[in-house]
Amino acid sequence: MDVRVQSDAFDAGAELNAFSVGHSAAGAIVSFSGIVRDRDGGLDRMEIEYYPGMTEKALQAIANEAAARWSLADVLVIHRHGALRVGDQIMMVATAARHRGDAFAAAEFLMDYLKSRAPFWKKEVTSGGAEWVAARTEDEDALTRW
Amino acid sequence: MDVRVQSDAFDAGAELNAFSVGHSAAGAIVSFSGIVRDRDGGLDRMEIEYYPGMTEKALQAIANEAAARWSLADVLVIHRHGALRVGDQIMMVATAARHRGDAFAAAEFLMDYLKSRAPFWKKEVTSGGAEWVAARTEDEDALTRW
Amino acid sequence: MIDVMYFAWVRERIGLPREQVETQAATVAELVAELRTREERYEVAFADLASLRVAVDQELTDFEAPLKGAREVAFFPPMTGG
Amino acid sequence: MIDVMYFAWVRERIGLPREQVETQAATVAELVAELRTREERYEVAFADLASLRVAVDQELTDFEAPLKGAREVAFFPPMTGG
Repeated sequence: MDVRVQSDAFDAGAELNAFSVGHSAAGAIVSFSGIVRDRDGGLDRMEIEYYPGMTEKALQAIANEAAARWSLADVLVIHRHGALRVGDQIMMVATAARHRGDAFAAAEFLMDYLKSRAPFWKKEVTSGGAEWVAARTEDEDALTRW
Repeated sequence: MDVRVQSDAFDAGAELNAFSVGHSAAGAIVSFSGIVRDRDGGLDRMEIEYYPGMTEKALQAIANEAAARWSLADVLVIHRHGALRVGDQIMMVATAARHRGDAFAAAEFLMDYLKSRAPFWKKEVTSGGAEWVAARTEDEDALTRW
Repeated sequence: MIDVMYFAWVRERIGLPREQVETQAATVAELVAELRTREERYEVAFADLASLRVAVDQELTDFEAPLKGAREVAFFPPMTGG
Repeated sequence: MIDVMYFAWVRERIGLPREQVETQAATVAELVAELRTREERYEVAFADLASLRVAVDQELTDFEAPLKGAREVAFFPPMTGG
């Protein structure tokens, strides 16, 4: 189980390959990666604030909970903080399991909890100014299914 | 939309990165990759048979159906045939969407249909002999949710 | 004249991947009935239709499908891709 | 003495990321009430508690949480990770 909070860029493909190696007993690998989305061409950068100490603990707790709920061979969580540009990787999660259903469910669970329970705050900076991204009701509602 | 049936090995990480590039309008990328699973250490190789012509058409139809059902920016399907060893990549799917729910649902849909509706047949060769993998009732049942 | 194809263990039991068959069968089921009378290996391969799937002209269908105009019929076990 | 931390727009409204606060508050809600009486920027930041989240010693909790023994309290808007 590998949980990382970092300002450095990472290579999602290289991470996926490194994660997959050694999981020949698992067979099913699911990954999610989030990329900074262009806001109709107006986004200059995204700034991600976090809570050093609490953020790492929260991600680890979410990963532990996923491992307790599903039969997983491994879990990977990487989330960046700091300033990001359009097209940059923000974060990724990956799950390895014997059965694809477990790998998919655990990855969705990780994403749902990470969205609304991990201490990260996004600010979008455009030529018109800066604005904190508001939490979406759908993201909070998504937690009720677990 | 990219659908490939090939005997050559592929690099899942490199495919994921190539797929992700240019999807800054999408933001959410989900991938599934399947790896040849060891059968308690006894698997010598897996042989995958397919139906040239029909297999490509079936995969394309499944990808089209996913694109019709969910709001997707792109779909990737790669499936190998021929002889594979433990740890080899068998196949992968990837989906790009604006919202992660669409990307996850479409990837699961692709996998469910690919498992039971794409003309591939797996044979496991061990020191004790060769055996065709039986279709699993759970895989057929999984289709009813869509 | 129709191309008949066999995959996976159907191919192994019958002993060849494809053959051309001269038939007047109106449906897949009628074609299967004809093939079963040929030799024991066909009888064995088609013993349990519930464990077989069929495609006509590369489209998955069922044993009641008509063969009028069909060029290619394929028999195989349930798929196990992914 | 307790470390009080602010994140995102709470930090921006109050104008600092953390401060040490001398308090006898028994709960988070009591601490908030004390802070609101300090200056207008606190009043503004804490105007709508429904739009705020709170962590005590790096665990997400609610405004009724007791502060006995707590070393660190953090206020922030709903998280927007992922």
